[in-house]
Amino acid sequence: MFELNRKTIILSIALLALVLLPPLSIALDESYVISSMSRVLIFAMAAISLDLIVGYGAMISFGHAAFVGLGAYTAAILGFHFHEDIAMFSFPFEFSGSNQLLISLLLAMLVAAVVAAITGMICLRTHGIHFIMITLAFAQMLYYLFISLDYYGGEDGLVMLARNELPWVDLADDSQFYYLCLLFLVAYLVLSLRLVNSQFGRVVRGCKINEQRMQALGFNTYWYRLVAYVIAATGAALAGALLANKTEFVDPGLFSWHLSGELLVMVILGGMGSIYGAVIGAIVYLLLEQIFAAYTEHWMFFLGPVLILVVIRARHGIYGLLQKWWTANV
Amino acid sequence: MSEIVLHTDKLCKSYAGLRANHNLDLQLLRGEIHALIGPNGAGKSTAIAQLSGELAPSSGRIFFNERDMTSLPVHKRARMGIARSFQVSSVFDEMTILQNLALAVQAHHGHSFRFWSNINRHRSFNQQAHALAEQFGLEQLQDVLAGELGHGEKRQLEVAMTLAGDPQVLLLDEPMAGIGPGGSKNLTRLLDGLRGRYSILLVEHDMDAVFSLADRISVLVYGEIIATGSVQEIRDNPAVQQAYLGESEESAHAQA
Amino acid sequence: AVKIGMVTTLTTKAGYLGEDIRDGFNLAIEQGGGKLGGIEVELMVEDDGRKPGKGREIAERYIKSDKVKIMTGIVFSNVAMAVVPKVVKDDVFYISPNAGPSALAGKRCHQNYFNAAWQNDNLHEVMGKYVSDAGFKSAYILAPNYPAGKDALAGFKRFYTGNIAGEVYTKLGQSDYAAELANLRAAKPDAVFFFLPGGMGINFLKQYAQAGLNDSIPVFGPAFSFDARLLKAVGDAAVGVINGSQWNHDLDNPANQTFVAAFQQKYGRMPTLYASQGYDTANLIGSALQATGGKPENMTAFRAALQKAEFDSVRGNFRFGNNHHPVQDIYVREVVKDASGIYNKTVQKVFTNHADAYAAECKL
Amino acid sequence: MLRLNQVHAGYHSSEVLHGIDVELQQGEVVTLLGRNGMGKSTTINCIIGLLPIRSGSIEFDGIELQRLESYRIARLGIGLVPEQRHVFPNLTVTENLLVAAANYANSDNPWNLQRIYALFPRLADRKQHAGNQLSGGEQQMLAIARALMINPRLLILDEATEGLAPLICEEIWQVVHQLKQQGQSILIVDKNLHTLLQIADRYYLMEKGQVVGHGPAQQLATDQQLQTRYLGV
Amino acid sequence: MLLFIEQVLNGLQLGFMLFLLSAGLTLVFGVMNLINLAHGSFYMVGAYVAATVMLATGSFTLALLLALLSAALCGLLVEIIVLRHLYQRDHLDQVLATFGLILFFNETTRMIWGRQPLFMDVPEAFAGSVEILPGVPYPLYRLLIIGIGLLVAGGLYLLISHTRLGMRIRAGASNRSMVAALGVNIRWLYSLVFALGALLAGFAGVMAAPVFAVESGMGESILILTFVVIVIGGIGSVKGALLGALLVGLVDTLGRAFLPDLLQWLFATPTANSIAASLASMAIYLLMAVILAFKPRGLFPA
Ligand SMILES: Nc1ncnc2c1ncn2[C@@H]1O[C@H](COP(=O)(O)OP(=O)(O)OP(=O)(O)O)[C@@H](O)[C@H]1O
Ligand SMILES: Nc1ncnc2c1ncn2[C@@H]1O[C@H](COP(=O)(O)OP(=O)(O)OP(=O)(O)O)[C@@H](O)[C@H]1O
Ligand SMILES: [Mg+2]
Ligand SMILES: [Mg+2]
Repeated sequence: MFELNRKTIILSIALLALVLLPPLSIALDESYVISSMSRVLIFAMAAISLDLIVGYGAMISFGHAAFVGLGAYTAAILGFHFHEDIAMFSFPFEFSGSNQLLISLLLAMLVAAVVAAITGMICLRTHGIHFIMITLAFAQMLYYLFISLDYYGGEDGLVMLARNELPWVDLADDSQFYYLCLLFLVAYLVLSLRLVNSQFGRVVRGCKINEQRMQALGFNTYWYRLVAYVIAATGAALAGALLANKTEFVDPGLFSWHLSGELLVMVILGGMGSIYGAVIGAIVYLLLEQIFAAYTEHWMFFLGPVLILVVIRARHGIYGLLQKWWTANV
Repeated sequence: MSEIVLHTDKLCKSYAGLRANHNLDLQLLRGEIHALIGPNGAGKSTAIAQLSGELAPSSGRIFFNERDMTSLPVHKRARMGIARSFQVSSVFDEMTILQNLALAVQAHHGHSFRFWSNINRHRSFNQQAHALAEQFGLEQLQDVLAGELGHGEKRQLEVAMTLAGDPQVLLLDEPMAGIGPGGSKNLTRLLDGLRGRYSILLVEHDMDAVFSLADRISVLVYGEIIATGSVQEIRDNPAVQQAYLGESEESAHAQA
Repeated sequence: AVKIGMVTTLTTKAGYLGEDIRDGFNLAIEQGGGKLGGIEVELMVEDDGRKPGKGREIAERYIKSDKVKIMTGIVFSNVAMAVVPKVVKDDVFYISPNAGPSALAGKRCHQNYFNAAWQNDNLHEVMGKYVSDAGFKSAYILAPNYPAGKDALAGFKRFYTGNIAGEVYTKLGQSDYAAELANLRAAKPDAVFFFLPGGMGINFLKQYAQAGLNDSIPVFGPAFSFDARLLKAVGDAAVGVINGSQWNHDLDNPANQTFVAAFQQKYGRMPTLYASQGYDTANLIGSALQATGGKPENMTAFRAALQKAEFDSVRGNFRFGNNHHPVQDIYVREVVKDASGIYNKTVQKVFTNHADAYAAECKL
Repeated sequence: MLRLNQVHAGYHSSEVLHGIDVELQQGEVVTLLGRNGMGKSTTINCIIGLLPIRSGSIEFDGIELQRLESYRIARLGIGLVPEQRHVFPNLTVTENLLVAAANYANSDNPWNLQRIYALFPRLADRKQHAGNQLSGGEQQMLAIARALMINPRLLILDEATEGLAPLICEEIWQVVHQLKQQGQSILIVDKNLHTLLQIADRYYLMEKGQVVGHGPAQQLATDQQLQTRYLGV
Repeated sequence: MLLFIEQVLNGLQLGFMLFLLSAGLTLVFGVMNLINLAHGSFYMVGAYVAATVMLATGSFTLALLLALLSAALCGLLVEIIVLRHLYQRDHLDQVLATFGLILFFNETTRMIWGRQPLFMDVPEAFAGSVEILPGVPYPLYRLLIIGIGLLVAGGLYLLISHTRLGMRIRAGASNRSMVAALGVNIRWLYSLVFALGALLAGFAGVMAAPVFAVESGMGESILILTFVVIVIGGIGSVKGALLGALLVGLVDTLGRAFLPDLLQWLFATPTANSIAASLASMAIYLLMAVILAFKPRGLFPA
């Protein structure tokens, strides 16, 4: 019980710090921190969604950014049609976009789910490194597709004229937007924790450890893995749609393997298969990058070795270290 | 006359020129313990893999309760009541024994697309899992990770997991392998207790166990069944002795 | 000191572009003894890694935390598209030392946005004009398959009157051009025009030469693949290529002579056009600072001062059009090689007081 | 030849061996006995250097093993047939045999492919098959053959007859017997108590990571009480 | 028709280039089962060192030698300092560590050589072209690459499949401790093999330097392509890597060469050009997806 307490205390402190961040940074006249932390929170969500399949399902996706991109583009395209008042389609009914956040988010998740279901059906036939590569392949295809989509800006990207709208909330206000992201992150975190500890979660974990045995026990592993894959994709799309609102801009770089790689790095750095780890990984990675970059333009020269050191020293990422620490000191 | 639960019709499997199973006609009766023995590489595991659905036969068909299930996938067969154990322990190393067993129980309780409630607190799964652990004398270890078990303990867990779904047919691939002499005796007793409740196809090289358990024995050599019969018939069959049993144990020791 | 925020690309393969912009800018500051237009300035530089999102992040920090009123530095159009509209909306001046996407020159021009380099199409237009004037009847044109590439070929075609023997869009980041070269050879054009920035251009030119094509079909391109630093990497393969630029180190005006000499002395290398643009941008800002006594907060005055562009541009003739984009002379240069190495020699002035094609769409 | 002195070892945070003393003389066949999970395989892993020991010492011909890497230990002439076989799945049978072949015992009549294939004709049939295409028993034969191919001075067999058909088991026992007669030192763990006690010179009984008894094998063979108490038979 | 033959040839040639790049990766990733994202960095090191030495001395032989040496040395150091600790770990830990290495190497080259690309010329002896088809001169240097690609393929095949060293590498990939327990100094062996892999990458870098731009980060885009090659071909097989490389080379080249013309039958020219270009960019990924959908373990799984 004491262990649990220690953990709870740390988590509460972390949450409190996140809640207090906007007033503090305004007081310290560093208000840009709010906005850049919103980005961190959004990436943390994306990282959690990746951890759901990488850490629990052994589906190492090297194309997860594609779903972030799809979510972001969905929001941006909806906004684009709304502001330019051009119909997206006119059959069976006319629809010319939307700037309602909830609609954007829902549609973003839907789009990602559909794409994930279709590509997933193919990807999940493969395992291990082949899965890594085939997810990469689909993401690259989307990348090149969006690069040549002149109508939506191609490689130049697409500007969102304004953030989406949500009743009672002013998303244009950075603090309010930040709290919205925080809310989403916490909700998503709780949801994910429930998910991995649910019946479904255990099945997915079983598939990771020994798929053959799972089948012999009577599980249709293919479907469970596919559903997990789709769920993860919707999480990424959610993050993507928020990200589009955050930056008010989307570009095909969101689909690139660099971003997929970075998401993976966040998950591994934080500690795979722990959900919290993904959040920690995202925060640490993005902050390290920012901090080093602020001191030297050769920031990669320092960030690289730090990452290496963490891998060698910490077996289960930063969360693993923390866990060791809060169980060791009992 | 007891009915046939599982039978195969001219089942064949070949790997690039190698005939692992050839025209296998195997019948498993309800409630019997049917031992499948034969030299190494005779095709016993191959037969089990085909029955459980992991391997697609090159030709031939498989019937379960008179229903052709040759093309059903593994998980469907498992849910119909065909459970198997693996020759090489194949458990969930990163889960505790209890979780291993609970997962096996879960497999047979409808679908698992339940995303919300905490599985570790699932009473009925845990109870059934615990009962299984007890049955196999693993209750003391139930919170140990399966990966940290000794070899023999893993073998016990392996067999325990097959019982979880209350199957009709057990396909056991060398359950005794790696279990010490004392343990083998226990497991033999345990399997004996299952007689009548399940139909068991037992692949085993431990002849003490086979002879004391089997109702019937089939002998597989080079992919073909050369004899099927009662324990005594098989023991006395010269072809079986020559291909598999060898000289009696006593003479072997004398030679040594 | 007046703070100036520079968001630029220092990492990735294109890192040298940002480096030169920054170095050119710094040179101007240094020449003023830490001052631009007599006003003390503080230049903050950060790397955007060529990522729009990151560029935006940095810009936001400059604005909110450092209270910057003047920003500059962006190399790439896609980063500019993400950053500029937001920045100018927040009442901050953005003066582009490089990227000049068409949207920002036309429909979405803004009173706080100035471009001190060119509109993206300019250097392609000049080649279109030159290639037709020189009497090449058919041209084979290539660019990567992305908006800037399409704009480039559109820009070329806007002024090219001959026949297009082939129009090819290549993969972004492509390294092998054997297939394109074979098709090109088969099409038998009189001239080849290409826009392949960065490493793509190096690969193309090297392979073009290795395929033995540069003896038979002359190559033309915008300055981007022929700056002093790239020429070193391309080597002999570039010799003889005609390319369009608004600046060259041998332009004959005093400001340019000082700049080229000082740059070489300070950094030990030949300046590129990016460096010249960074330098001009700095001096442009200096002129406005001087006019307003170092008060960019005084936006109307500062804007008016910028618009006047009262500084000695290394390009010589320089003024802004209604859309805050340069109206300037554009030249063609030839890559030559002699004892001192490989460099560009100005051949002729093709456009005088050339404005961009989008100015009319701008409501300023 | 081999001496384990107060060896403590374990995995992660748990200690599995609590001070093991085992001795084996040149030319002896010694067996470790005990129920499942008592630490027999763990002891073997310590000897071959796959598991670092926490205290105590292991000597082989006067050389301390505990600080050596496994490959050095193997090169001193210890050949291992590991529990669960561990044949190389991606190598063919022949390659599995050749991959580490050597003659550490400087034998005049070293094991070679020919002799191995004569011993296990089943393997000869499968020469070109990859390790993971073999049946369980075939893999077991391969694991034994592979250990013989390094011509060890001390051969360690951990459950070497697991999964083998009676006929083959018999052959293996004959081989062990032959080896014994040629003066090969052998450390052996097996569940075939009966046969084991006939071949072995001495036994060690293990219980919960400790040695609870040892002596001449013949003695245990007749001591039904001890067998029941520690082995459950 | 002549053009078609020429394009097929171009495709094969690109394939050989890709194979040369993939060769080291086949060894390290396919056979040793180590995911090394920094493989491209050794390629970059090879190219940079070669270009520098060539510029300074003008001798291609010296450039080649020093480049190979430094690539191998880098590989050895990386193995000893970083990767040695990670063989037993999850593949993903290797991904993170080698990602860190990429950052480090890219920035280090930038710090040493500056940001602008370097120049390297085709060595004198291979500068010209030969007419392989009537009216189609073909650069001699590209023929050289084909030749070397074949040599490396052959050598690697022999090494992996027909030497004891090869067996040990493969054995080590599946079960390291068992190989050690049989008396093989697997640690040292792997250091050497890794260095060999790095050397091959460096070799590819040297060969590529006169054809491609030598710039910081040049290894990354290539790296993805080589992974594609190996995965399509089937991991762990030299034959697979070679065929995968040729297939990718052909599909990529033919796609770029003929898609625009084909699509003109269907669409107006500008649309066709644009669609063709995006399809051609995606071609190899489409190829990979299709192959893996039907053969989930690649064409020639080892
Ligand atoms: N994937 C495969 N490819 C080629 N041959 C195979 C493959 N799997 C099994 N075999 C061969 O098929 C034959 C039958 O194998 P199987 O595993 O069924 O034997 P078994 O009777 O279970 O033997 P054991 O008692 O030793 O476990 C063996 O000779 C084996 O080498
Ligand atoms: N990898 C491991 N990690 C953690 N604990 C382990 C590991 N392997 C074995 N153990 C523990 O060490 C104890 C001794 O195991 P060991 O394998 O040495 O037993 P054994 O006597 O060889 O039994 P068996 O007859 O089953 O092979 C077991 O109780 C097991 O729980
Ligand atoms: Mg078997
Ligand atoms: Mg054991």
